Amino acid sequence: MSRIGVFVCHCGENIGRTVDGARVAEELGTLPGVAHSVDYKYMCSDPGQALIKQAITDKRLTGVVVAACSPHMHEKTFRRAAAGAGLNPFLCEMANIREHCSWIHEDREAATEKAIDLGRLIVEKVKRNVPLETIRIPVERRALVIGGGIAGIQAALDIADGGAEVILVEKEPSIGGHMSQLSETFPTLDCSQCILTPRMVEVYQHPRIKLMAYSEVDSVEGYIGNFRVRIRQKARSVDETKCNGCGACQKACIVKNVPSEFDAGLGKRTAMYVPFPQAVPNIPVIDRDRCAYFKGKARGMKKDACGKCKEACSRGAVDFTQEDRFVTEKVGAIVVATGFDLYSVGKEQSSPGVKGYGEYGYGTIPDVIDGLQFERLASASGPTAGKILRPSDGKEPKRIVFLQCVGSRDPAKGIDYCSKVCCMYVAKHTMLYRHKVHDGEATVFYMDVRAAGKGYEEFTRRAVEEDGAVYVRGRVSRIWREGDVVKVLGFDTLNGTPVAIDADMVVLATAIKPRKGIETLAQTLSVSYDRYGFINEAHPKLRPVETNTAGVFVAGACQAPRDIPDSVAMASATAAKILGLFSNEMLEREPTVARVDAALCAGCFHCERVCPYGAVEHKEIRDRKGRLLKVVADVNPGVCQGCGTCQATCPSKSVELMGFTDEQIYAEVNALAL
Amino acid sequence: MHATLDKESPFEPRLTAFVCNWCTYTGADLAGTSRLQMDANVRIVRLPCTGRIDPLFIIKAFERGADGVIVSGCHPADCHYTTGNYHARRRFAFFKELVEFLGLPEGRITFSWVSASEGQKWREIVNDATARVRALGPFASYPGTALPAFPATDPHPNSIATAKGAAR
Amino acid sequence: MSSHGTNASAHGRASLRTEMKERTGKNTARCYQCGKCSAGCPMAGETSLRPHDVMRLVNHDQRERLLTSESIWLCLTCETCTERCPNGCDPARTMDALREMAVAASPGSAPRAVLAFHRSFLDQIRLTGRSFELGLVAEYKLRTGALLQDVATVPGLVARGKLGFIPHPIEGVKEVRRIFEACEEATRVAARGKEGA
Amino acid sequence: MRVGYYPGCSLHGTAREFDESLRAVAGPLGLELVEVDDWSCCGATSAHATNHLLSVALPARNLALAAEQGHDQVLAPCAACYNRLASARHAVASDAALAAQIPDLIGRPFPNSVTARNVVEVLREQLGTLRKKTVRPLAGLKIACYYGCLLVRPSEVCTFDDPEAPVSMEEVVAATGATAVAWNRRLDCCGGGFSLSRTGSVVRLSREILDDARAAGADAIVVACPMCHSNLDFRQGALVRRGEAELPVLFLSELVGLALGLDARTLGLERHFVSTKGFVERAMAEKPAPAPKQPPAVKPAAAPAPASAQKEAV
Repeated sequence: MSRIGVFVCHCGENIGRTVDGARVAEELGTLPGVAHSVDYKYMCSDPGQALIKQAITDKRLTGVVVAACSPHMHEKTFRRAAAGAGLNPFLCEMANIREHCSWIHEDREAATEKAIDLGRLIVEKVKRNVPLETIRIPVERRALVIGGGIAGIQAALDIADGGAEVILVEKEPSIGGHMSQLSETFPTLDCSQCILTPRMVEVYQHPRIKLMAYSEVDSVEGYIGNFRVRIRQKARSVDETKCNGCGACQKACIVKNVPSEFDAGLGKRTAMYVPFPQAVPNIPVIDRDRCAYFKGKARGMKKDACGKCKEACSRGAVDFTQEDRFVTEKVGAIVVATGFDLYSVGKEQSSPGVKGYGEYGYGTIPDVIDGLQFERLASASGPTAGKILRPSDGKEPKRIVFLQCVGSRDPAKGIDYCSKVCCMYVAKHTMLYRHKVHDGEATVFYMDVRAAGKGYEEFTRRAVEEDGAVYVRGRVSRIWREGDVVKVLGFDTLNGTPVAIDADMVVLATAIKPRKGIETLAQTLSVSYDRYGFINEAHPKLRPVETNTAGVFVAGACQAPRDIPDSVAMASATAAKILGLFSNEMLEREPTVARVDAALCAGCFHCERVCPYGAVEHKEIRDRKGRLLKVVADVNPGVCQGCGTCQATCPSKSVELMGFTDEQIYAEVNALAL
Repeated sequence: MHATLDKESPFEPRLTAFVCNWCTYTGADLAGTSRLQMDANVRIVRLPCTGRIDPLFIIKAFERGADGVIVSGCHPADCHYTTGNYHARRRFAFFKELVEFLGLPEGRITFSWVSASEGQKWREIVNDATARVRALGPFASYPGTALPAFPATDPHPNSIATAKGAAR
Repeated sequence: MSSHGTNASAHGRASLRTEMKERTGKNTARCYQCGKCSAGCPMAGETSLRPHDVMRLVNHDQRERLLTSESIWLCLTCETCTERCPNGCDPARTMDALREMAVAASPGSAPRAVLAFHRSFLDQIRLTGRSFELGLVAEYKLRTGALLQDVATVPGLVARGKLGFIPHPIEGVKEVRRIFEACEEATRVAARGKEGA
Repeated sequence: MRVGYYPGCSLHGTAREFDESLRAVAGPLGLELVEVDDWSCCGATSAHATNHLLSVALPARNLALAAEQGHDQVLAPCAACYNRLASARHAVASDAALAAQIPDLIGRPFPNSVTARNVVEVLREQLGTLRKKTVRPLAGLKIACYYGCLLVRPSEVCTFDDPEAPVSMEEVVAATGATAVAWNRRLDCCGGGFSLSRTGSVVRLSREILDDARAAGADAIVVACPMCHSNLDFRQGALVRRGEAELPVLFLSELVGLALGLDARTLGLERHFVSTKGFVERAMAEKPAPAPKQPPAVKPAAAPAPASAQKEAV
């Protein structure tokens, strides 16, 4: 016979105002199997918890029901209290009579009735609870960081400096990400490469960081503390162990007209290339889609179309026969830091539901460029060596119009959100422009200036007050080309006049989007993402760098538009989380996992098909002579996350979710009737 | 606004809600935290995921005196367990046919998706479902009822209701 | 339960924003005053209220100012504003509705020339089922008194066979008249319903 | 192909040549135009500007007639009529209450089964035939394709082409052998319905359009809307500055007719206010019919295109 203790909390006035706690305790006390039932002003207080512990000992309770707030609030508190008195913590449960009752009803009678019902449901459930043991799993103290931009670099360095090993996977030939493309950074105007390059080198030289550039995550199995990650190392066509980065192959390459990704299409590179001089690792790669040798082979040519790079290499590092390789690594935690792509105003879009700007000529006017292209023009390492020259004719533009919120905050184009960094970098662009072209006019079309960071507001004001940028509040309706001027038709909403500007160049602050293909990676990692593809954090306020999959963390602009300080802060936060995780030898998990009754299991494996985690394994049942009797399902408790889908699917009812068994739920449903 | 006890109609329906722990339960918590007043007719049964819901739970709830049932979980593609609610959805598609076969009017069962941030939506679902079932009247007196008993699926003959001898 | 708690004007009538939503199905509150509509408006240089001003005044419940404004009558209904609105606010349709409301509230509110044109045009349809350009020009000129405007070109039109002198009423002209009556009546009933609300 | 035909009031009056030329090219292009019997006015801008119900009901009557007469699509050459018919269809399809109201208002059942088509999309569908039947390729002639407002906006109603970067009219022009120039004001409003009531605005807007077409080196503007035509052609005499050449304004069907070898009179080209004579002569002269590949006998008289001719790609 059960001996349940019921503890009804008033939560001061929070519950007490609308629910008659004394009556709830009295009514629940009359239920069969309830040995003790009391009410108290604050159950979660020390005296309240002492009350529970005392009763467990004195009344030899076999279960505890606390009728109070949401279990999401205090279940852990009360389970700890129960454990403190020697009761298995999983024999303690809560009835939610605050969030689900007192706070949402005014009628005292109805609310009290409901509180009694809710308490009764849980009493009936707890009668059928069984003691459970916390699951303990070992931790692999190595981390995988996906993405080698500033967020990934920071996360890798912080984790490695904390003593754990890191594998840093970057899909491009070099780490550095978008930050390496920037000229100067706001709000200090310090040179981006000057502060980034040392960090890149540090990654390369760190004894605990294994850098895998030009690689991609192929598949992920396992669970927190125990992931198995398959990584594809794309064929560089260059043997990394032999190459010393001398650059002779690049000089020899005959294909010289490939638009440079690093220069945002404004410069050219060779087919055998290092993306930029400071690349890490400083090892070239052959772009096989552009390489004359590989194009010749693809066309079926018997003779080698080219081989200049191979001839030029004194160390014999060029290897046309190299193929993609796969390596599998065991890690205990994963950081997703894949960064962003820029929205394109063009007609073709990489994500469904997003449209381009027909009214801006779908981006076909050569002197209409985006913010990243302007960064390359302003960068000393860029295609114009830092001179602001427009793409169409190489002339110095005397009037540049900057447009904020292109794509961003434009639901009609399919992007509702604010891209966060544009207000700041447009202000920076106007300053850089005015510093380089003293007689140049910088006009900015904006809707709001959002400069809510340390020193940010001062920075944007400086663009106006000291560098003479003219800010016009309004969106631009149309852009077109007339002769060699770019016509911009806008409206000044603050003085109520149409504004038509003959510009020499237009810079669009286009929206920040998650990386193309992020959805596939998210699915591989079982993490959720929003309708744009940004990775969802586990809680928008309290768990900002965790995801809904334990052991997978998120940093930087793949979670939402982020600037450099934000990305770095997030990255360090993931490192702190991961180092915290790695400080345990074993991980503890709630035992809400499924268990299979091998005797009942018919081996249909419906459960295996519906399990989102691949937690169902096959187990052979043999007789004493070792003859195979049958193959049944078996749940790996380390992998199971406890959703219970297997149980609802099982035709023979042979799998049960601990803590939510059929017996327990039917008991709750049965308790509905008076 | 929504009187808990409607003076004109003495009938107050009883509704059971099967909700997932991560989205709808938390959304209902949010409704509480936001002090959104709503009808007091719903009793929530917390489950880890809508994927855990066996259609027989719903049948059982009706058998045990519920006049209406709400099933609610995470939005599609937003499931805490990645795909649990997807399986639930497929199961419910089948279940709807069963419901029709049994002669339950569709208005007595509400399927919905409520995220952890949709306290307001939870309030609307509770109030709408309650109003609908209130208009339909008590389930026991519903003429179309053709529910068979499910003794075989009841693992707990010693439930409290039986103990009190109040089983229908 | 009052769904208009915050949307009702001081005088108890539904707010302009709410009424606009009923008439056009669009939520004018989505307007964030970016001015893209006004930037592309071909008439922005000639009107005192530009499309974005109109949207703002709708959201601020400035009924009188809008319905007595000449600006709403200077809309060409070219739909450029609506096409480029980032928020799907539909300024063009909003202005359609405002004109309709202005006529209902006070038929004299429209600029004489514009309303005279619309009236003359619709009278032609009512009369013959189709618009008949010479009759239109004549009636319009009588209404506005601008007798000499364009007169120089009329002989040109006749010479090119572009203006027929004889109106050609269609068979279903009575049907068309019934449509006018039915629509006008339905619009009146709807307007009364709103007044009473 | 059998197509319901809704000429609209203008095509019986100021835009007679649009009607004449369209009927003339229909046959060669394999189109059978069947006029909707007893059609009435669509209400145009005036109904639209003053009474929403009326602006739906008047087009609805015509769509209902077309349905009763066995049509599933109606060609409305006038861009305004097309826009009103398509808008009515869209309004009814997206508003159940309105859909329920319409049969009472028009006194007929309204199945909303008839699609409104404009002349550009219908001609574009016949591109193959047009290329085959072109006996007088218009090579060397530079055309500014003018869409105006009503063909492409609002885009939820006018779905046949991109609202900001349409190409259909240019495709039809290319099939005639002429060259469509890139220019900037092809989507701007000409002033439309304010022709009588606010002439000053119309003059300003139409002049901007004419200037831009001229700057792009166009020999003629091609339109598909009687209102645009009237503003650009009928008013052009008042718009040209001293010493400025007049720019012929043709309906798209007239240009197609020239390429098909039809004579100017049949196409109504003599009804224009801006003389089309020079343009027609060049169209006739330049292309000896059987050898379209031969270089033009006469060099185009137009000045070399200024830099602005290479504007945004279309």
